[in-house]
Amino acid sequence: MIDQLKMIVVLTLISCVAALLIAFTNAKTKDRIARQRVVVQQEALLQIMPAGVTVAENKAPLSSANDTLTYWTGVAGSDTVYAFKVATRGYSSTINYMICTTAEGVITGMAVMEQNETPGLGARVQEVLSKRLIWNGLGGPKEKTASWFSEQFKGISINQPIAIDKTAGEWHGLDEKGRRRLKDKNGITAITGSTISTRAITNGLSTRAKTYLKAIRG
Amino acid sequence: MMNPISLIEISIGAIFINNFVLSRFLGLCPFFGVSKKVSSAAGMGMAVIFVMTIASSFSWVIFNYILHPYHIEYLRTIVFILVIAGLVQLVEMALQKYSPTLYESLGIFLPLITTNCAVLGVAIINTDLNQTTGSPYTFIESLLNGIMSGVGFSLALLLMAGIREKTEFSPVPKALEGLPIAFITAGLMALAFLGFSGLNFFPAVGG
Amino acid sequence: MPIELLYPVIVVGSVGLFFGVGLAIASKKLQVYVNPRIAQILGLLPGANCGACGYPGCSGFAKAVAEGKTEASGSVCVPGGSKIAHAIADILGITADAVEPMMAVVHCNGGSDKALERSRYEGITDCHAAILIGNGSKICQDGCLGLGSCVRVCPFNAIHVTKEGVAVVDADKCTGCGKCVKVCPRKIISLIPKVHKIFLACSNHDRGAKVKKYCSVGCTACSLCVKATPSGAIIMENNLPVLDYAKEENFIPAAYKCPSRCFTDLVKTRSKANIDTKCNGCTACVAVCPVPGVISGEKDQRHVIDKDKCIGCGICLNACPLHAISMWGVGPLVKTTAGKR
Amino acid sequence: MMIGQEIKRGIIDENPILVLALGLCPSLAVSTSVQNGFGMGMAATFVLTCSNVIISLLRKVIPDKVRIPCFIVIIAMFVTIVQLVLKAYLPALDKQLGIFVPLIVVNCIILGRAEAYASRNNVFKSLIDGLVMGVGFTFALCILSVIREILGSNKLLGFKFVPGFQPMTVFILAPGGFFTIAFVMGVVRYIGNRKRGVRR
Repeated sequence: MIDQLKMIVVLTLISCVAALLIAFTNAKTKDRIARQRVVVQQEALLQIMPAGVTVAENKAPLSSANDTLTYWTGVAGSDTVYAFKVATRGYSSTINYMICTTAEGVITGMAVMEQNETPGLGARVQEVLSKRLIWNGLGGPKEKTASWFSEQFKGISINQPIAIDKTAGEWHGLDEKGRRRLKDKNGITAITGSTISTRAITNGLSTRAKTYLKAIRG
Repeated sequence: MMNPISLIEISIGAIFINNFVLSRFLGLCPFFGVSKKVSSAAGMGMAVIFVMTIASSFSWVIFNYILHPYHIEYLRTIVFILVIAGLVQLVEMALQKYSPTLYESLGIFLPLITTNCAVLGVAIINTDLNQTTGSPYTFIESLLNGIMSGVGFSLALLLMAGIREKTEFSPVPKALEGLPIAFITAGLMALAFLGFSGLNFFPAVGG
Repeated sequence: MPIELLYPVIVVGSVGLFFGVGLAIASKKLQVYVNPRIAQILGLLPGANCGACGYPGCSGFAKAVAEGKTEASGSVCVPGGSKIAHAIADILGITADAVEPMMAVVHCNGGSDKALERSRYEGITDCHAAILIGNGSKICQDGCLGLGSCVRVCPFNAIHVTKEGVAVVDADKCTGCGKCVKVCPRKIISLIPKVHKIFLACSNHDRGAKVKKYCSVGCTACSLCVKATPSGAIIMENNLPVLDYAKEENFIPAAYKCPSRCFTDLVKTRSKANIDTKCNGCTACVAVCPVPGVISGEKDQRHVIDKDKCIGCGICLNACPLHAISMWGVGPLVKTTAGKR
Repeated sequence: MMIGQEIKRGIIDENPILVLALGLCPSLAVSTSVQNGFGMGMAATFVLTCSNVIISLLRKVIPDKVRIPCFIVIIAMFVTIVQLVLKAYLPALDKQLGIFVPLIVVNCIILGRAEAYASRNNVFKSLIDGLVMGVGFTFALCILSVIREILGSNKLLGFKFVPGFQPMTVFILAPGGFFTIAFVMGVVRYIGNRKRGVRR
């Protein structure tokens, strides 16, 4: 009987001590983790909002899905911009991205937050082109350029249909004239080999983003 | 409220699209160990399905009724693995006592499963957000996911065992005999399963 | 703050308690007789349950070893390695590698280019059928007919018939199962330990010049090989040398001395002997070396071995009083008792 | 020196991934980039060493029947601590490693070494063994990640590697992992065979 008891006592004791230690570490790191999440949020907002805006967070009721949409307003002088999250189903995963548009629905900034599409294909929605090679890259300061795929959304309006141009090659390869012709068509370039992901994002814009914007502006 | 679309999507997904072994890399250690003979592979497959089912149901209940309300989700790793280890050991003892024949074919795999990444993997995945519908898994969905992941695991295991029995006698270069050739076979199978990755039934589900 | 810590402790503690009690009751009520040796063996195994042995986890492997279904060698239980092999062997009272790996060899080398045919056989390509019609088409009554009965029966396709019509065994693939030994109508295939790489490739029972007339590589029973192996590992029986593989002998000198090249040596490049600086020129090695002209040098001067001529038999190693000779280069270990002082 | 010999044992003779074939799940999934591989290797080494030490300390106390649950609780405790620390201080790495941080618990190496070694040897030996196995694991993981990162995404440590070389993304995906580890294991075995061949 003794060793049965010993078994129970030892297992329970070890579990309790382990739980205590974990809880202790959790208490220590809890606020940092929360802060991390906020930092990531702020960083994204900074990236997509035009410079020099005061950011305020508020909620708007969503009639269709009877839940509320949290969005951020950026006020600079007279015009205000609205930023919110959009989720859409890509090739093999859900792509979460944030966009910031003016009242009329013209996008001022876009950033893909989270996705795990096929690496090398769909995942290139987040690709940041670093031109430098490894030997001169190690020393240099951290290159801070945004991903070319999100850059091309600037100036696109979500109220008109968005054209996807597969023939013109990728946006980072185009010259000034090519990019202006695309803007007039309210079009963007697709990532070679992953049109499903590209179309998923544009669908998200023209369907969900539009309803969100309408809900925000009441 | 039962959303049949997502049920089908989950089951097909678990077996083909993100098969536990071939695309998620979970449960490889026993996968390569046991797949030398088809008989032991079948036994292992059954045991994995059985354990994954009870593991995913238990873990869902514990997560949603104990961990979630008290906001101690970070404990899920330790609680799940404790539950799985305890359950498996209990089941093994019970099987050994009450049905030696079943134990003969199935039970000896059970201690092997406690260190199986797939079982804890399915328990943890069930507590994350559901890929297709974006909302947390309901009990039925997580149970189904457990069963189907087990089926996916066993499917890959049986395929592997069949092939490996053939490669025993094929002229394999000396350095590649044994495990390396098994890995290459698994690589080829993973390549084939890659074909399923784009498969989804109702693209509008997310949209 | 303490409430924060209390919840987890209560939750995990209670789960631990629940399973502690469960296991305690289970170990009491669900007691099952287990062969104690299995538990003993299990104690020795690494317990990683990695399944590399092909058995489902260590308990599966321990059960198989206890029931003698498998040997506990280092190659089977990879993480355990040879350390556990001997420990388990002591428990079971068997020597860890009692069974020495065997390999089949064909005792004939007389292909169409070496052995003369007395008729052209155009029947069913099967040795048994050819035997029925006048005991085969070769003049030699004991040679290999090369029609592949053994090839068809071998489960590991380790045996093939060459262009010249002689069956040859692939040492790597042969597991020594003995199927070909049973099926060969002429009974000229036998099992030898895999470690030994030399065997007699002839089964002809005739004597002298008669054999030379119909087979250029036939054994003429001249028994030079018997003289070349002083340890008596080769004895003549019915005009054929019989090699005793149990003795510690590598048969390299015999293979070298045989005039009609009847011995086949599976090792392509043998390691060669080499005399180092300790040699004081006592010429003990020159006396025992079976190949004339390999070791050269003046008296009381350091001798040198001609690497091309040396056949790597290792006799000089034993003969050298100063142990100044060692084997160099690729090739399996050569064991021999010959030349011991 | 004993330590040097131990480290050689850990990296070459008994390398957990390449020779003992333990801990395959994380090594294949995470070795898509060197940072991930190294991060996972360090995390696993930390957990392996600490759990080896604690388990060898408690080995006399824990009764045999509840051996596995106790070991697992200790390992899970360390893993959760690593997970929280990673989330707090290295969020990027934690997101990359994703589900594989909690899966260190069932990583076959740790429970394997705990059962095979730590529960039978004294604290100092277990500590050394934990470190050595961890180093071997990280070493093998880095090899795999270097190969896969260069071939798969033409990058090394995140920087572009060879201009103009079109990366084969299959190496980032699942099949690439299997092929790479098969290739590396084949090379290791080949060297082993040749060395054994010559020495014998």
